[in-house]
Formats: sequence, C-alpha cells, structure tokens
Amino acid sequence: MTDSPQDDVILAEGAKAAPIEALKDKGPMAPPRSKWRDVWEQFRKHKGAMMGAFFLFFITFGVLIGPYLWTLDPQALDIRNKDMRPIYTAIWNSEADVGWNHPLGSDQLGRDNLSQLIAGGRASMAVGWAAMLLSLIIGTGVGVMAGFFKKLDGPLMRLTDLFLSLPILPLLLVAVTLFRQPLRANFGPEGGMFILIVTVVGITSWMPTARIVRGDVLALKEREFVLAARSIGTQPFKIIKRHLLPNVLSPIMVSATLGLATAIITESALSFLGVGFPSDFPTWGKMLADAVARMEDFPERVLLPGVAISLTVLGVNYLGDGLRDALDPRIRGR
Amino acid sequence: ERGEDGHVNIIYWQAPSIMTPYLSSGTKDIEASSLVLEPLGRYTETGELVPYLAEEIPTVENGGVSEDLKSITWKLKEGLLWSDGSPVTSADVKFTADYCMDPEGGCAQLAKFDHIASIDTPDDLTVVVNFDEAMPNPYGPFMGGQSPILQKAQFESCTGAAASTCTEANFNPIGTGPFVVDEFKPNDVISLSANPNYRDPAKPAFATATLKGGGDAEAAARAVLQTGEFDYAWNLQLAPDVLASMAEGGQGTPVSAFGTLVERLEMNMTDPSPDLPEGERSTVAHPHPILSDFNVRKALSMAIDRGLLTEIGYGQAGRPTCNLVPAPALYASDNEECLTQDLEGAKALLEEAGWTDSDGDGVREKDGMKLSLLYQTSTNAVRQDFQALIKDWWNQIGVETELRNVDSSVFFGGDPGSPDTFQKFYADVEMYANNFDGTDPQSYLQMYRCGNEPKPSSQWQGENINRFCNEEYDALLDELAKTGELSKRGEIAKQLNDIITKETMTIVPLVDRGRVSAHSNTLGGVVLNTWDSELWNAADWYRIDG
Amino acid sequence: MLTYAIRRLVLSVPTLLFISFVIFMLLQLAPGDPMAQVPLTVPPEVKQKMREALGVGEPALVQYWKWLVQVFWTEPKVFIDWLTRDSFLLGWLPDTNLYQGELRVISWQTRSPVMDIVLQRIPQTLWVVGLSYVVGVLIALPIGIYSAYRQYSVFDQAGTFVTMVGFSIPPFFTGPLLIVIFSVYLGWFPSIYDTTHVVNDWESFKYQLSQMIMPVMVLALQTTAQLSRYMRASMLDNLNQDYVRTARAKGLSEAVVVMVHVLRNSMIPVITVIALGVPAIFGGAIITENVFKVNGIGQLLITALFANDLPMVMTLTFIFAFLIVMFNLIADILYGLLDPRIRYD
Amino acid sequence: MLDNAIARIEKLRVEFETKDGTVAGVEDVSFDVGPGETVCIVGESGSGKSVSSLSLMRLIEFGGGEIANGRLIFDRKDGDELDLAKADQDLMRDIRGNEIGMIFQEPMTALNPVFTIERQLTEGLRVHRDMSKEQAQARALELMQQVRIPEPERRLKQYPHELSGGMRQRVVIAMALACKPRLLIADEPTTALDVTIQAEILALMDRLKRETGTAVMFITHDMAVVAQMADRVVVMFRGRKVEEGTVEEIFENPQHPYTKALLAAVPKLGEMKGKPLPEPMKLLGHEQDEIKPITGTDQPLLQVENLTTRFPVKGGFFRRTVANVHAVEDVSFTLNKGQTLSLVGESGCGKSTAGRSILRLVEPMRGRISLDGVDVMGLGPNMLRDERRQMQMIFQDPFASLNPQMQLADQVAEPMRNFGSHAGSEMMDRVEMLFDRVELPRSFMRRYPHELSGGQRQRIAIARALALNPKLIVADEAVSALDVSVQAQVVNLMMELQAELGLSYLFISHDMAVVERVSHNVGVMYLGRIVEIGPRAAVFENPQHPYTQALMKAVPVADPHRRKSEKDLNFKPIPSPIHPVGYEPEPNTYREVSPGHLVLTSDSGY
Ligand SMILES: Nc1ncnc2c1ncn2[C@@H]1O[C@H](COP(=O)(O)OP(=O)(O)OP(=O)(O)O)[C@@H](O)[C@H]1O
Ligand SMILES: Nc1ncnc2c1ncn2[C@@H]1O[C@H](COP(=O)(O)OP(=O)(O)OP(=O)(O)O)[C@@H](O)[C@H]1O
Ligand SMILES: [Mg+2]
Ligand SMILES: [Mg+2]
Ligand code: NI
Repeated sequence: MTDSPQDDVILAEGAKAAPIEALKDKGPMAPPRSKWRDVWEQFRKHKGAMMGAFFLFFITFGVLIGPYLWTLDPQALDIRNKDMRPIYTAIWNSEADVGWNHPLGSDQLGRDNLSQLIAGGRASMAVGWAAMLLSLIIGTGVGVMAGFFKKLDGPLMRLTDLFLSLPILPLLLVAVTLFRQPLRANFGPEGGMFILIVTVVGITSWMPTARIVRGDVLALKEREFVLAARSIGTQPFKIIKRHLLPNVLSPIMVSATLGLATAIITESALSFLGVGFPSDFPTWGKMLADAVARMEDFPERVLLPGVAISLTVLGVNYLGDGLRDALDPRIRGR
Repeated sequence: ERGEDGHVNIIYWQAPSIMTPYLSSGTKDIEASSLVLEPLGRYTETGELVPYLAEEIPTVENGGVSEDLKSITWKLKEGLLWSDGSPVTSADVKFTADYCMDPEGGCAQLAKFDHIASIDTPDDLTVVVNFDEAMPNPYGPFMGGQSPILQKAQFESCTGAAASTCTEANFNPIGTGPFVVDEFKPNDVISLSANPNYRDPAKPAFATATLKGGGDAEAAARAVLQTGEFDYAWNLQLAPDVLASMAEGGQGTPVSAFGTLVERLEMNMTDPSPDLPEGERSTVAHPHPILSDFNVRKALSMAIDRGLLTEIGYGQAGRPTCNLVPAPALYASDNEECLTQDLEGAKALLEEAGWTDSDGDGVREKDGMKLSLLYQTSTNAVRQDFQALIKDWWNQIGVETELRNVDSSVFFGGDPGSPDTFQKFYADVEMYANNFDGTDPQSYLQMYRCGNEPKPSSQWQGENINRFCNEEYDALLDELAKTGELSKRGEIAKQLNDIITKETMTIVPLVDRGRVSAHSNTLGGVVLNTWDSELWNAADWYRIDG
Repeated sequence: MLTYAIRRLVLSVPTLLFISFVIFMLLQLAPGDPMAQVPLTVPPEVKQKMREALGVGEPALVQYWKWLVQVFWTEPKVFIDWLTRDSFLLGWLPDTNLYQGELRVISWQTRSPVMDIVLQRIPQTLWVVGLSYVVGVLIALPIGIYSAYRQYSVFDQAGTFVTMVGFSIPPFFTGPLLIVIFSVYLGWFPSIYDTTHVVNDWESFKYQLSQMIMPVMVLALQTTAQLSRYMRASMLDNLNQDYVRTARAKGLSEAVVVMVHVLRNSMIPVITVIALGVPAIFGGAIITENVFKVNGIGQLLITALFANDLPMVMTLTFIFAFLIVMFNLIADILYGLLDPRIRYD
Repeated sequence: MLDNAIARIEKLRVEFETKDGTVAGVEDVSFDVGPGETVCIVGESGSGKSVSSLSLMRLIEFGGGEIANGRLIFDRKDGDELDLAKADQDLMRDIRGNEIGMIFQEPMTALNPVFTIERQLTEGLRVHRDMSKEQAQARALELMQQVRIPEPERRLKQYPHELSGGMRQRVVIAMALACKPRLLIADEPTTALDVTIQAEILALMDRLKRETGTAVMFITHDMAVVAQMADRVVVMFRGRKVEEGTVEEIFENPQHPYTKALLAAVPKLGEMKGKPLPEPMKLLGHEQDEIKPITGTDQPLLQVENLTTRFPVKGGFFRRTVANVHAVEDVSFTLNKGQTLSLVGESGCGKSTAGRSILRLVEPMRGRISLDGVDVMGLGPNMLRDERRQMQMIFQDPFASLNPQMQLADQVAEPMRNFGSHAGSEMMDRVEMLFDRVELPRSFMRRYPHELSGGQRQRIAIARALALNPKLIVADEAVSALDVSVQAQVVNLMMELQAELGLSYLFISHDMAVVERVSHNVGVMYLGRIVEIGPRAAVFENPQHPYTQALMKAVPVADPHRRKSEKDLNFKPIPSPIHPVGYEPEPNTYREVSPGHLVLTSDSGY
C-alpha cells in the first residue's frame, strides 16, 4: 500500500515536481467502497468462514425448504414400514430393508427419518437462533448499561454474579415444571415448550456476553472518540447506539456463535434428561438421545442428527471467526 | 454350601435410597431391603402364599384365621435368629406393627396395617392380630416384601418422629434374610455379605453381593446381556427390539413374568371444560358432553389395536388385555372381545349414534359438538409412542385428538394446587398403569365406588378417577366385602371387572404389563416373581459353572 | 490484598444468603411433590401422613429458616466434632462434642443427613470429574500453546477442528459410543463404574484406571476443547507484545522466549479461567456420571431433583453456589498474585 | 564508505506477505555504521526505519517479514565479517544482545510485566556471558548505576510497572548495554517520553557512547533529536534512502526535496524570538502564501478562576475515599477572543484534566468558569449540553478520537444532528463546506477513518469541532501524535482558521517549539498548578520560575550547533499528586513580573 503513483514523482531525479508533493497526504486511492462490501471482501478471504457459511446456509435452507420438497409428515406413523434402513445401506448389504419411500430409513414407529431430520432441524435451529438472540440481547443490554452508566455497574454486575452462581440445571428443571402448563395453555404444546426452552436457555447464558461487553465498553468509554462524542453534545443513548454498539459488535458476534451452539446442545441435553419438547416433536437433540439405544443396529439414527448438530456448530464457529475478522476495521483495513 | 459361589452382582437402574420399606414405598427400596428383611410369609411367582418366618400360612381351614374373619394367628418358626445372633420373637413382630402405626412416623406401608384393633403376643412365638371388622383378606400385615419384620432392639428408639433420624438403623437394618448389609451408600451401591445366622445353613450360595444402582435401564441391560459385568438386572423397561438385540450378546437372558399391572385408558365421565368455573371442572356436577355416550367410549376402544401396541411398547413383557384385573386366574375374567381392532365397526357405531362428519373436515360432530378429545398421560417414551399410535387410529375413525404429556412427578404428584395431576383429570382421556398389592383385588375394585372420586371437597384426593358411579357396581362391592369363600369372591370380582370394562367402557384396558428382568447365563435359581420382591428367593441363587 | 480478600469474603455472605433464598423460593414454587414416586396403590391418607412426617406442610419461610439454622449452625458443629474426633489432621485435639443431636438437614429420600451423603459422593466425583479436568488441562495447554505459536499451520487448523467437534458432540452420545466400542466389542473397560472399589495394590490400581478411563476421556474432551481455545487466544495476544521482541533481542532462545516469557503472561488469564471451572468439578458432570454410573454429586443432584428431595437439592445447589462464589474470589486473588500489575486495596 | 565499518547494510530489501500480496517494507537501502559513530535514521512514520533495524537483528522474521535481497555485513568482535542476512537463527541468538543491543520505542511495553527488573537484566548476561546468578546480579547492579537509576538495589527487585517511564527506558538501555555490544540500535527510544526525560535519556546515551565507544544506530522522526545526537544522518522516505550525510550537511545544505520539506516543517525553539504574535509556518511549496501574524482581540472569552479538580482514590474496607489526586489545583487564567493560550508541562501535570474540566467533561471540584459571560459551572445538564456548542475539543490521538465504524461525513455531521442546527441537504452542504475548509477532498466523505492518514484524521476531528461554530476549541495535544510535516500542516490550518473565524484555542501540548509557534499566552503547569503564565514572549524569553527554566533547558533544538550537555540538566522526580483526604494546600499566589506575566510564589512542589 506504500506504493502510490506520487512516490515515483518525488523520487524522480531532479525532483522537478512541486516539492510539496513530498508532504502530500497519502490518501486512499481506491474508490470508496461501502462498509458491507468491504466486510464481504474480507470475509471472502477466510476459507473456513466461507465453508462455515456455506454449511450453515445449506442446512438452514434445507430445513426451511425441505418440508416443501419432501412432504412426508414427520409425525405420520407408517407401522408397516418401520425400522427401515437408509437407501445407501443397500450398497453393502443387499438384504437391508430399504426403499425410496423412506430414503433415510424410518424409526421404530415407521416415522420417516428424512422428514424428521428436516423438522428436527427446524426446531433445533429455531431454538438455537432464538435462544442465542435472547441471550445476546440481554447480555449486550446488561453489559452496555453496566459499562456505560457507572451507577448501574455495581448492581448489574452483582446480578450477573448472582445468575452465574445460580445452578443452571435445577433452575432449568424447575422452570420447565413450573411454566410448562401455563405456556402450553397459551401457545400450544410445542409453542409453549419452545418459548420455555428459549427463555430458559437465553436467561441462563447471557452472563459471559454481559461480562465481555461490559469490559469492552469500559475500555471503549476511555477511548477519545466517546469523549469526543460527549463533547459535541451526543446524548448517552445515542452514544451507545452510534459509538459503542458498532464497536462491540465483534465480541458480540463471537458470543453469538458460541451461543447458538450451546443453545442447540443444551436443548439436546434437556431432551436427553426427558424434560425437553413433547415426545412427538422431533429435534436433533431428541432424535440423537432417542436413538442412542439402537446405536448398534441403526447407526444412521445417531449419525444423521449427530452430524447435523456438529456441522451446524462447526459452521457457526468458523463463520464467527470470519465475521470477527471481517467486522474489525483494523484487520479489514490491512 | 454357604458362600461357596463367591460374589453376585445385581444392578438396579433406580438406586435404592433406604433399606426399610416402611420409610419408602419405592419398589427399588422394598426390593433391596428384601435381601435383608423378611416377612412372615411371601407370595410365590404364581401368587400362592408361602411361609417364611412363619411356621405355616394361617387360613380359616387350619384355624389360623378366625371364622368371623376378624383375627389371624401367626406362629413363628422355632430357633430363628437375627443376623446379630439374638432370637426372633413375637415381640419383634408386634413392634413392627407399632412402629408402622405410629401416627408421627409417616410409615409408607400404613395401609397394610389398616383395621388392626390390637396385636397380642401370647408367647414368644405366637402373634395374634385382631381386626376391627371382618377381613376376608387378612394377609395385609407381615405378608410380602412391603411389611417385613424389624428387630425391636434395633428400632426401639426410632419410632414416631425419630424414625428418620435413625440413619444407622435405616441403612443397616438387622434382619433374618440371606444377606447382611456391610456398607450402604444411599442412591449408589449396597455391599452385602451372607448372613451367618441364616436359618438354612446351606444358603445363600454367595458369600457376598453388591447391589449397584443408578443409570438407565438400557445400561443395566447392557451390563448383563452384553458385557456380562453384572449377574442380574431389574425391570428392563426397554423397547422390545432394543432388548432383543442386546440379548444377542449372549451373556445373559431376559426373563419376564406377569402380575396385575395394567396400562389403561381412563375415560372422564365428567366435563373437564376450562369454561367451567374452577371447582366445578371435572366434578360430578357436569357430565361429560361426549364421553357420557357409551357408544363413543366403545368406538374408541374398538379402534385400538392392542396387539400392535404391545408389540411396539413391551414385546415379551406385555400382553394385550381387556381386563382391569388380569390375574390371578381366580379373579381374571375371560373377556377378550376387545382384542381385535375394528375400525369399520367403530365408525359404524359412531355413525349410528349420530356422530357424523357433516362438514367434511374429517372430524365427526353431533349437535354442533365436535368429537374432539384431549388425551393426556405422563412423560415416558413408551407412553408417547402409544399416544401417537392411538391418536392415529382415532383420527381414522373421525375423532380429533390432542395429545399432552405431563412430567410424571407432577402427574402422579397429587399436589392439589396443580391442574395437571391425574386425579384432577382436566382432560378427556388419560392413560397410566396401576396394579394391586398381593393377590386380592377387593380394595382395588373398591376404588371405583361412587363417591370416592377426587373432588374439591376432598382436596382432590380419591381413587375413582373416572368419576364412575354405578349402583349395581357398589352393591356388588358390598357383597364382596362380606364374602370369605374364594370361588365366590372370584365370581363377584369378575362381575365387577366386566361392569367397569366391557359393559360400560369406563376403563379401557390396553396392556397387561409384565416385568422383564435379565440374569446372566451363569446365575441359576432366578425365579421372577411379580407378586413380591424380585429378590424374594435370592437365598436360592447359585452360580452355574461354565 | 488482605483487606480486599476479607472485604470480598464478607460481601459474599449476604450474596450467598440471597442466593440461597432465591434458590429456596424457586424450589418452593416447583409443583413437584416428594410423594410422586410413591406407587398409586398407596392410599392418599397414607401419603398425607408421609408428607407431614417430612415437614412439607410448613410455611416456606419457616422451612427456610430451619434450613438456614441447620446448614449454618448444626452442620458446622458436626463438622468440628468430626475434625476433632476422626480426622487425621486435628484428631489429636480433645473431642469437642458440640453436636447434641439437633436435627440436621435430612434428605427426604434416604432419611439421612444430606451432608453425610455429599461427603460420601465427593471422592468419586473428584476422582473422575477432577481427574478429567486435570487431564483436560494437561492436554489443552500444550495444544493451545503450539497452535498459537504456529498460527494457521496444519496443526492449528486440525486442532481447531477437533476442539470444535469436541465442543459440539454431547456426552450422552460419546459416552454410549465408547461403551459400545470398548466395553461391548473390545471388552477392555467396564461399562459400569464400581464406586466400592478400593485401590490397594497394582492390580486394583489397574482396574481403577480401566474403569476411569472412559468417563475421564469423555469429560476431558470437553474441557480440552474449551481451554485450548482460551490458551491459544491468550498466547496469540502475548506473542505480539513488545516485550517478546525485547526478549528475542537479548538473544534468548525461542524455547525460553515462548515457554518462559510468553507463557508466564498468557497463563494469567488462563489460570483464572481454570479456577473458575473448578466449581463445576464439584458439581459433577450430570450426564457423564449418569452414562457411566459414576454415582457422584451430579447423579445425586439429578436423582434428588426427580424425586423432589427438596433438602438435598437445596443443599447441593447451595454448596454449588458457594463454590462458585468462592472460586470467583479465588480467581480474582490468583489474578492479583500472578500479575504484579494488579493491586487490590 | 568506511572499510572498518561495524555494520554495513547493502541493498537491503525486505518484503512482507500481506493479504494484498507482497509488500516491500524497505527497498534498496544501503548505509553503514562505523565504530564510535552515531548514525541517525530519520523519516516519517512508515518509512522503513524500524524494518531496517529489525532486519539487522534478524528479528524481522518474527514479524512476518523476509529479507528478500541485500547483505547485512557485521564485523564481529573477533574480527570476522559475517553476512547476517544469511546467518542461521542459532548464530543470531549468539549475536543478539551480545554484540548488537537494541532499545525499543515503548518503555511501557518493552519489559515483561511479570518478571522483576533483575531477572530481565540478568537473563542476557547468563546466556551470553555464562555468569553465575551472583555474578549476573552484581553486574546488573553495576549497569543500573551506570544508567544512573536512583536506589538501584531496590529497583532491581521491583516490577516494571512500579517504575516511571524514564526509569523503565533506562532499564531497557541497561539491558541493551549489558553485554557491552559493539553496536547499539535505538529505535525511537525517546518518542514516548516527556521532554525532560528525553533530554536525560539522550544525554545518557551520549555519555555511554563516549565511555564505551559503541557504535549507535539511532532511529527517530524528530529532527531536533537528530540535531542533538547524530554524527551522520540517513534520511528515509517510503522505504528508500533518499539522502545521507553528516549532520551539518543535512541541516545546512539538504539536497533532496523531501529532506528540505522536512526541515522546513520542523519548528525550532527560538525561531519566534522578537515576534510578539504567533504566525503560521512557512512551508515548502507554500512560499507564496502571505504570512500574517494573528492578533486576536482583547475581549476576554474564557475566564477561569480557582479551578480545582480532584479525583478520589477509594480504598480500605468500606471503599471510602482515602485520598485525592490533586490533578488541577487552583488554576486561574483568562483567554481572549481570537487568541491562543497554551498550557505546557510534563506528563501528568494536569493539562488534560484542566482542559476537560473547562468543558465539564470531568466535574471540577470548585472554581468559576465563565465563557462569554455564561457561568459554565452553574449550568444544569441540559443547559450544559447546549453550552457545549460554544466549546469544542480536539484530542491527541487521531486514531482514537474517531469512531472506526462510522463514515467520515456522519462523524462531522454528528454535532449538527445532535443539536438539530442543520438538517437534510443543508447539513450535507455544511459538511461539504467543512471538508473544503480543512482541505480534504469531498470524495473522502464516504470513507472510514482507517482509510486515512493521521494528519487527515486530525483534520476530520477539526472539521467536527468546527461544525457548530464554536467560540472556543480546546486542543488537547492535537498535533503531538503527528509526523512533523503533517504537524506543520495541521498547525498552519488551525492558525488560518483562527485568523478567519476568530476562534480561541486552549492549546495543550508538551512540545515547546510548537507552543512557541502558536500561542499568544503560555501557562506552564506543574503538579496541577500554573507556575508561570504570561505572554509567550515573556515566558519563553524571560522564564522566572525555576521549573520553567529547567524545562526550557531540556527542550532539544533542531540545530546541530546548539547541543546540550548532560550537566545542564537537573530534574527532580515529580512528587505524587495524591494527598490524603482533608489535605488543603494553601492558595496560589503570584508575582507579576511584567504586565500579564505572573510567577507562582507559593509552594509548587518543585
Ligand atoms: N509486519 C508487517 N507486515 C506488513 N507490513 C509491515 C510490517 N511491518 C512493517 N510493515 C510495513 O513496512 C513499512 C515500514 O515500516 P516501519 O515499521 O519500518 O516504519 P517506521 O519508519 O519504523 O515507522 P514509525 O515511525 O511509525 O515507527 C511500512 O509501510 C509498514 O506498513
Ligand atoms: N479519571 C481519573 N481518575 C483518577 N486520576 C486521574 C484521572 N484522570 C487523570 N488523573 C490523574 O490526574 C493527574 C493529571 O492527569 P492529566 O491527564 O490531566 O495529565 P496531563 O498533563 O494531561 O498528562 P499527559 O501529558 O500524560 O496527557 C495525573 O496524576 C493522573 O494520574
Ligand atoms: Mg518504527
Ligand atoms: Mg493529557
Ligand atoms: Ni514528539
């Protein structure tokens, strides 16, 4: 970037060009680009991130569009075709019970694995995203408030400590038993459980984000541009909106990617302990937990959801890595 | 020879938390304590009574039970010793009753000691139990794993409120059984060794035993059937295909037996509509708008393929049944009409009864009332499979079904404040399993007496879950209570069973659930017993060489 | 520093009281009933009797107060008695006999003092969960260090991938998978942990190792995944610092530069992260303990929860909260000790 | 070219692999360093000074660079010549710290924070000299004495953060000298330090060089320092060497246009002698511009009386205030419309706090501030916000004072948005006007700060400050972080604006030469107090307070003929500004030397 056309002028022998050229600012020569274009340029260079984004996109797209392409009802019982194997098993085992009506096989009640996988993905992704967003909103809110308003710092951080020392699992189970019924009454069995899990996971996982954001805000607050903003009369909430939030975006992104993964995994752990979604409502975690018993005979039933979870988590993490780099103007600027 | 076979490993996936059945009614605790504590008599695998500490089982015939059925006289075997070497006397037996009947103690087996007026101990080996009314079945106290004999000397200071502070005694009770506790780790593992003072000098064959608890049924099954780490695994509630594939491991064998546990649908005869004011929902004040119609209940039952349910949910540990009282043979009705699924018949029946699908949405209506039901049960994998299947069938006959499952601790928790207990029955149909202790169904059948329903005035306590009310039924119950003769009792019980099942379809039995346990191929002498503790004959277990 | 520590300690008392109150009230709200596991054959009157015997009917505040007295007054007395009577450390002191048979915190399930059971469970948990933590840390640190030193190398990329996979696979899957492979097919390790096993010779030690290896590995995988990320990030931060250049300019070898100068600085945040993770050891690893039947604290908690054993759940969660608060404090103090720049006053 | 040169750099080319491909850090650079000679390398930021020196140490590899071409001939102790560019890292380790020592720019970060000074000093000795622990410790003590650190025994046991910046830099020098290297590379060793400390460090290095005969390669961007230190000078520009010569040649007869421009941009202390009013600098290429002194007016704009700001220090068990940092203590001054008042002083003397207190960005404890008749201290939050239209601030760090995530036009428009003074296209017009005003192309409006150079950013900051037409601008070290050439441009711009718009500046700086250039009045601060204040000419030409005198002596002058010697300098360490609660210093009293020239007579702590 040091080579710009003027250099040669200055260094040219005799230096006939106006001497002031030597002191001229080295301005950026490329035409201005939009910030998001820049972000994208930087992002594209990160191979892992591109791959992560691709997988995530593929999976998200799959679970969203899937039900229209593969219209079998995931809850429909087809007891005559139970325990079918995925179509590919026919390659090495010609006796395997396979069929195109259930390309990935069916479970012990004859429910189609493929449509369950799609429906489960919808649920898991929805839980993951919603819980992640919730915890992000709480975490960022608390973190920014605590970092920015000195008076709130003490109380909010005590609150964070309190939540950190609350044992999550009992709380979770208590909440599930407590609020399941009223929520179900209002939002239906799946909707109620969804809200419950999302809320519980959300409100029990915002603390790290809050701490990180608070730390960053405290540091940013000392940066001169925040002081400058104050000196030009920017109101506190505008400072937060214009100056602080955009600058804590990258740590938030990182928490977000981790949050999505933990939410999906927490949901599956809840399912494993038997307090998750209703039994006829598939999620990846539940499929995995249910299939562990038949792992030897029907490995695909654990592998399919297991791989789906892992790929999502991996994808999200790599995506997060890339986003962090892309969103940091210092890295992007280089 | 006592102790020659070394060590036996038992796994219970629910870990025992205490060693006396009086402070816990959990099966795991009752069974664990049956290795140490013994009653006067037990039930065999066929439901017959055999004497354990008693010389013989008292009956009217042998004079042990008085003619008026108001007293029973037990005679202890001679020369019985506690594991600490002191003799077993009638005082211990009487003490056991006093211990449980102490109002402060919170005894879990209090029901066994119902109607006891007094207990006399004319001599060291004789115990006379006097009841305050005629007891056609006087074998409540001191019979079976639930009411074994405690040593008076050990528990003397543990009565009433002090019961729960006697940790040492509760964990390490002195007993007469084949084993004594070496170390009790609550909710984890119990180490036992052979009782040196066991009455049969050749038994038990094992010198030591461990009873490991915790985990899940699947892991327990694996440890016996696949890895061979354990010799006996209790109550393997697993999907049949899973169990079958594990059994291919070749290390052990699953065994099964049937008792009286019946998985059933209960029809709500009262209106659970949330539109009713609280306190009137699911009370006899409002009959159910749909289920009051016998034809609907009948059609619902006809739509169910019990054979398939059994195959999917229980495999060899279940058999389809139409009876509330499936056993013992004396009391079991021969009703089998429901066993074949008849979807067409069900549809026709509904059609006939005026439930027709007039608007073509697949759901039948009558008088503007949609045939739509809320079907609830506790959270449990097999029950949810059942729900899914039954919902499917009911949909086929034009009955809209909403499923709901409630955490079992809430569902069975009995908290009057919770709307989700099975007693409150804020649903149209619910599914659970129940059974009766011992072999006599009288008290079981009595649950469905008119007036015994859970209601606000009784804090929603009461066992007549369906809010069933039938004069004929109540009259038969009165007769049963007065009848001592067994064959006569059997007749009446069958009639009662038929009234509540096939004649009114109030209770729709689905599956007679047996027990599946597994033992390793090297463990001999296992006789699975559903009428008593599974470990009832642990003294007879031995090692098969090979 | 001392003032700071004392101040924090004193401040933690109201915090803990508040936490215990919150937990207690939450548990009170839960609709579960300790009688839920009781078979349906037991008549309601009997259940009611049993409930009364457990003291369930009393008002919540009274129960809370009783619990407080038991935990903060009776239990310490029992503990001091035990110290002066049986313990190796203080056994020579005259027996104190402070405990006069007051009611201790009694579990509803087992009718025995909660603390006794907890003490009984701690060894298993420490052995397995604690060891896995140690193993995890020992694996994670070198991986983190090397990944950072060779950033974007094949090793780094592979490490990232493996740790992410480790992070995303739940233990209820890895556990049974290992059991099927190593216990069922290969028959190398037992699938069920024997908590009564006593190590007294080489053979029994080998057995202990073989029964610990699977749960330890399953747990260590997760610890490793997270810690190595921390270590890597922290190393990367420090590798770019000026003092590293100074150290190199002095002519120190790479080993000294990285393993002494950089590592020492990078360890400061990592050690506090490690310290913050310690309470989780005592909390057990619920799912893993369940899968391998290591009946430790985690299994105790979950069974108590499902049995609605309120005193047990309450006490366990409180102990857990206590440990978290204490280790937070320890982490802060460690930070101050390790980093000479930080001074608390 | 000297045959016996210690180090000879020939045609050095260093490349960096970046995301945009290969970038050359330096290209075709050749020069050499003879024994006992000080070679200064000058050039602005990014011109490749550090890269050249790091290449010589072969440390550039650790920063991702690669020596693509050229030879680095080093004359080893035993007489062999060695091409360092080809030496392997094991051999390099032996040379580094042993035969070549290096001092880095940032004393704050160059030391490992978790090891004691002693440990870090002895490390190199034990590696290169095989000394035992005791021997190394003895030698370390000796070194500490050599670099004149007070209480060396105690310092050895301390951690870096317990030392002041000057002391830390001495430790770094001691470390570099530990093994008596033949060549000492100093990469901007004084840039981060105060003038007074800088003077001491420069003198120290000069003495050590003379005592030990070490060759020194001295890197700096400050021509005044070059004039003080160099025997020979190498001028670098954008990765290339553009000129080389003895220090006199360079200063008196620069050849290359860049060198000329550079020298023209350097403000020299004493240049303004005899001129009562500030005037813009004459920059190369702007010769035709008329230079007009700035008169300003006599109407007072800002009156500050008895301004006192203290920061509480909390401590103890109950977190009560146990002491106060007396950052600003009883400060009074008047600033006239259209004029500039400068505050100078060492780091930590309370300059920034004074500036911020006036805008009430930190809350003063007491005092009276009146801006154009408005009592700033008495304003409520809303009124205060309104009043801030009248007073704006420019900060030191152009990188930190702009939000990296916001477009430049938005940043300039933000004050107008806040106050709704302009809206829509009117606002955009004004933003364009402001860009023109600070001589930035309008095409920059949609850019982000990271795309700009430091000087451009500082101009954005000025544009932002101008947006609301303020009367007062507090410029807190507004030009300190900039390269000289850029600094000159920004200073000129500020002065132009003052002349045109009648702005008043409160100019905070530690750079005496710049202050001399821009101020009408100067206040010298020490430990929160103004020890001397008055018209610039009076204070600079006739300093009365001993502190002012010492300060003036310490300032290096960009003239090789006016070198300072170590004995001129005597500085006492600044006492702590922290006093226990309840401590009330006596009020400041001043003596009027000449009209408007006041000197503190009460105790200043100096
Ligand atoms: N690690 C690196 N990666 C890429 N480019 C680099 C790196 N280090 C230096 N450069 C480039 O090399 C050129 C010379 O940098 P160098 O650090 O030598 O400048 P300098 O003259 O020391 O500046 P300063 O006065 O700011 O210290 C710059 O253009 C810089 O961008
Ligand atoms: N927010 C604060 N809290 C506590 N003390 C502070 C605070 N800000 C400044 N100080 C202290 O007040 C004193 C004066 O600081 P100030 O920043 O005004 O100095 P300065 O002259 O601007 O120094 P520099 O040249 O380094 O910018 C210093 O001792 C500093 O440590
Ligand atoms: Mg540099
Ligand atoms: Mg400052
Ligand atoms: Ni400078």
